Amino acid sequence: MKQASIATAWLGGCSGCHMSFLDMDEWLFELADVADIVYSPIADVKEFPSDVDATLVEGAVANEDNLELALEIRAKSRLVLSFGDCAVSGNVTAMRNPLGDPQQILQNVYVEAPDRDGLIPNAPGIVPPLLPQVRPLHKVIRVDAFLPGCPPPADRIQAALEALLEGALPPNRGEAIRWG
Amino acid sequence: MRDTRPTVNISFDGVDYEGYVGESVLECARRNGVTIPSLCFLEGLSVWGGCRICVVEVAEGHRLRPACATQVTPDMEIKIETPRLRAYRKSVLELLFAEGNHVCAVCVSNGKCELQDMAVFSGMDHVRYDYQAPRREVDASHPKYVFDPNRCILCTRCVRVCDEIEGAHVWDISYRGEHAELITEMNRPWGDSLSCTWCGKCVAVCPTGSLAYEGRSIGEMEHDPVMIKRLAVARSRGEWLDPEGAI
Amino acid sequence: MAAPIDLHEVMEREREERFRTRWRVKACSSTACLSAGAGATIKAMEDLVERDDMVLEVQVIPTGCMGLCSAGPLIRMMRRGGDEADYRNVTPEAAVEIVRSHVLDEEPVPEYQLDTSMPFFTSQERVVLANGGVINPDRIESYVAHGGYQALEKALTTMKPKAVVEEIRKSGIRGRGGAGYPVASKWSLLAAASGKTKYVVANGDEGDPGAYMDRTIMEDDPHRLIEGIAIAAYATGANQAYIYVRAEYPRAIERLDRAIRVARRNRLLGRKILDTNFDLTVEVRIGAGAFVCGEETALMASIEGRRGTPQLRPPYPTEKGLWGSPTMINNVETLANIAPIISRGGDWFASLGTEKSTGTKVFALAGDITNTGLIEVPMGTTLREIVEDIGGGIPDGKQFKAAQTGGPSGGCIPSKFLDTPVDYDSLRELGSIMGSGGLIVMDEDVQMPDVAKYFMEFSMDESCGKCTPCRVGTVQMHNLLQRLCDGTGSKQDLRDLEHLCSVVRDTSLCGLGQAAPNPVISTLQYFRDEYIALIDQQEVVHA
Amino acid sequence: MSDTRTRRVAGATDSQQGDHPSGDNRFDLVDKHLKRARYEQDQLIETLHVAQDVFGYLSEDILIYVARALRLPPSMVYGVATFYHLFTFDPPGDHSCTVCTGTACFVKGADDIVQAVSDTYSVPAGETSEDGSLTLKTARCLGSCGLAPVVVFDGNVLGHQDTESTLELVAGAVGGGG
Repeated sequence: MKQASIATAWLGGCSGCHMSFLDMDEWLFELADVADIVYSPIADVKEFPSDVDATLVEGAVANEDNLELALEIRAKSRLVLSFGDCAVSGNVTAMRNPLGDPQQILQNVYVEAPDRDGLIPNAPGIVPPLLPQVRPLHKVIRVDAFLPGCPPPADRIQAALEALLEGALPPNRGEAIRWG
Repeated sequence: MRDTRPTVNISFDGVDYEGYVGESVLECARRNGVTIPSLCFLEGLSVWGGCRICVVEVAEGHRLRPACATQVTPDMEIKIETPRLRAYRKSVLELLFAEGNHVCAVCVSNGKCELQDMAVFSGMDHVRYDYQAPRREVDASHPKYVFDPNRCILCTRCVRVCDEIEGAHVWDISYRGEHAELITEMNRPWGDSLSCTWCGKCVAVCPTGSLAYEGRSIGEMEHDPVMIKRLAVARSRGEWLDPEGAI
Repeated sequence: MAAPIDLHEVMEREREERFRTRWRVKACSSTACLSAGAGATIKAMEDLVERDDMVLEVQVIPTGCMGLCSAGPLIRMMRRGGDEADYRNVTPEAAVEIVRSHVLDEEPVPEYQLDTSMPFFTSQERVVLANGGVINPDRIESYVAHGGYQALEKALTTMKPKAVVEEIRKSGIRGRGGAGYPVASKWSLLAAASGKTKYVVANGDEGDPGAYMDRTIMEDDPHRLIEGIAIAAYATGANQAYIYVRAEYPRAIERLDRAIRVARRNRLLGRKILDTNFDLTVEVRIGAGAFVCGEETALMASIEGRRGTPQLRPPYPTEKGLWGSPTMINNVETLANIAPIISRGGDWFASLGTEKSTGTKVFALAGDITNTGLIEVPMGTTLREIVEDIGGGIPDGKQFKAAQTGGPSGGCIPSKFLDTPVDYDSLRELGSIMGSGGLIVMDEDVQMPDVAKYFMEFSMDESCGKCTPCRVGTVQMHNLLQRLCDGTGSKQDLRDLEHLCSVVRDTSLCGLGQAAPNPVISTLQYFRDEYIALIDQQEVVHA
Repeated sequence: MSDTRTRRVAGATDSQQGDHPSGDNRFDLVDKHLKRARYEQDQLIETLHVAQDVFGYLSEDILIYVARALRLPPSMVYGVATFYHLFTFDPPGDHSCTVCTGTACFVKGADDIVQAVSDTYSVPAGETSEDGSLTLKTARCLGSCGLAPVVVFDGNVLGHQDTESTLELVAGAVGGGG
């Protein structure tokens, strides 16, 4: 039987959700027995592969790279999960939204703040431009299931993956969807 | 204390219960251990009826009514857990989350928040609507308390408790519709308020992290809304040390 | 205490005055005609009469609305005991020419003459607006001369309060302001309510954009409203009344204030009205720009000087209203119908209109239609008669697309329902409402999603913010409509919009929120293809 | 609207200084109303109307004055004043242009008029231009639907307006714009 293929991706977030993913500890070995992690920030894969069964996406869509990767993930994954509060709601990443124009924010942070060198980082092709507003993943691509939490605790991630491996959607009732 | 009020027969989701004449559907449900979720309602304060979380279906005509403001009547058939009501409750909650800037992860009330609990109860795993991301300034001018309007859901518990129980009327709502916002006095910093008595009742009753003690960090704020009920029982029945009867 | 007015003597005197001159010129001085320059026109005629020494020949009488606002300024030349000729677009120069021609040469001036045999005039049935173009709103005598205050006299001197309510019940009249609740039921509730203090409130917070019948009544026939209030108060045992008027209507406020003073002086208000034991005080209260104050409980909050947020019902105002006392709120147009019902009988009124919607209804015709203005027709008149006959059809050879009734709480009715009789129940079946009577006609160029967005913006701006679904739901629905209208909306947006329509309709606290989705629901029902055509065919919007 | 303006201007010139304890005799007119209203708390909205007629807008000082006179909590007065759209908290411009955006006017293109004036004089609807020369407002139906679209300029109601005629009107009083 073909192994299930699972990917995890990291957009605009702190990587805390991936830390929590690693907190699944020895269960990760069990996971490796039944599924291949075909793409992940913790695996050194450059290209997002085709025909992924399920992708867990951490982080909000904050810049052009995030957007591009989100679209690619959607095109190449059977199921997409918003993994953690940033993907689900924008969360901390989206706290810049009330402040408006990102250029103005960069100006305030890099130029006007006294302890900076007065330069906005600018490296075309390396530092991706910010989007006008940070958006939750489901406002950019279709999302099949949501796993809130900041981060979602390891046992909830495990429960979600177990469900996915059995061909079901993760539980979305009760404490399984507690935010924060 | 035995209740001698006349009773009526009612049902919640098909199960029969006894209600008292003059009692609201919400009170009756609580007394009988039936859960009707609610947010703006708080025992001991006047009924506001604005959050619309507690709407229930009353058999005749399937009109929705706020449980907090509807009195039980004989043979009333009340539905709480219908697919329609579940969907509506979730939508109303999503609207509240979309309206403010609710970031549980960095909130003083994380893990101890009525709004967050309501999301869990209602099965709200994401918000369909656009986040409005309003720009609202935190008021940290008070020496003892902090007001963060980003987390305010306009339940007006603070307005009511300050006016009705403390008698200071420091708080009110300004503007209207999407621009409605809590204010203290002439929309000046709370710390400048001459009428605030520092009694902390507004902080005690806040269902979210909007009103909190100064200096609390993430997840450290615990509110005490039941204080108002205790106070009401103490004042009306002279029972100061009977938390069991009060709660 | 001065003696009360002798209605019959005043009538006599007025009749003599009417026959004093050979010619009378009635000049519409309603707000619409004034905006079109009626002030200068009237001044020119008065100057002419003065200058050419025609004082014994001609009197110029400013009157209330004559109806055809789009053709203002309007005047009517009336010859003693006979002919009348109506004129439209009367500039000051034209007025001079018309008056001279009639008085000196006994010749009309065909160039400006208005064809009063057109359906706009012949198909109307004027009850509420009967005095429009007839009386001088500033003179109580003028109102009395046309039968004014006789219904009050009849009620106070020959009828028990119960009999008055009974007459209203017989008339079958339903509230003209919104949902069409039977008026007599409200009256009975207040009459039955116990309490020393009871209030009657006239709701003149006409907020539906596109409706201005209440303003016209208040400005052009203030005594008719006062008479209606007095009869209502007598029938229900109230001794204090308020007229709540939008601050946007300064002229109505001024006229009502003056009319109340004059009525009091003539013992038609105040203590021992017309020497009976009935006392009534009437006060004007002014709004300050809040559509939601048309809602009964919000209106009461506003009269009490508070934020105009609706309160939970029950208790209903007739149990616990202003300052906790029983209160009844009737719309201005409703109250303007009361005097004729008492004078001519409930049966007469019930013979007008349809079985379940009796009497007449005033509509403000506006939009893409030839004749715009105020019209009054029997309930049950078809939309087609209103639009094509009375309204004169759509200008510029364009096609009728929809009629919007009920303002932001109503809906859009497409052409296939043009033959629907306009009454409370038929409109409701079509997903619209009668509302206060705004009727906006839209031609083929109007995009219905734009119309829905326009009304949603209105409801969003006017939401009081008390309840979540209205406060936030209207913003979200507006967002979604904005995206759809911009052509960047998705199928999911349309689904979310439809779901929100149900949520906001079913869970909002008051009528404003509950009705806010109506323009969306009705345009989706009849013009869904226009929404579909706007959808970005991708499933999800891209940033 | 026009008499409101004249009254305000007249009041402002001849009674700026005087015997009123506040040093501004315009408060006398507010006091007169308050007395007539017997300081009843339900007269709050009427009192705010009078104060706005007299002063042209409601400053914080005026709101505090009214709150004291009617013995009402300041937050309540502020809450009521901000609830109603007709109350304004900034001094109005020298000229005012109100475009009716009621349904009939909307159907006849009132939005374009608002946009044009707003663009030409860089003043968002509901605000006053930076030089204080023009206040641009929108109104929810002035009840002159037969004349749609309707514009009220400095108190004069003008029917059947379009973008061009309105801009001309404003330019005549305020100047070229831009």
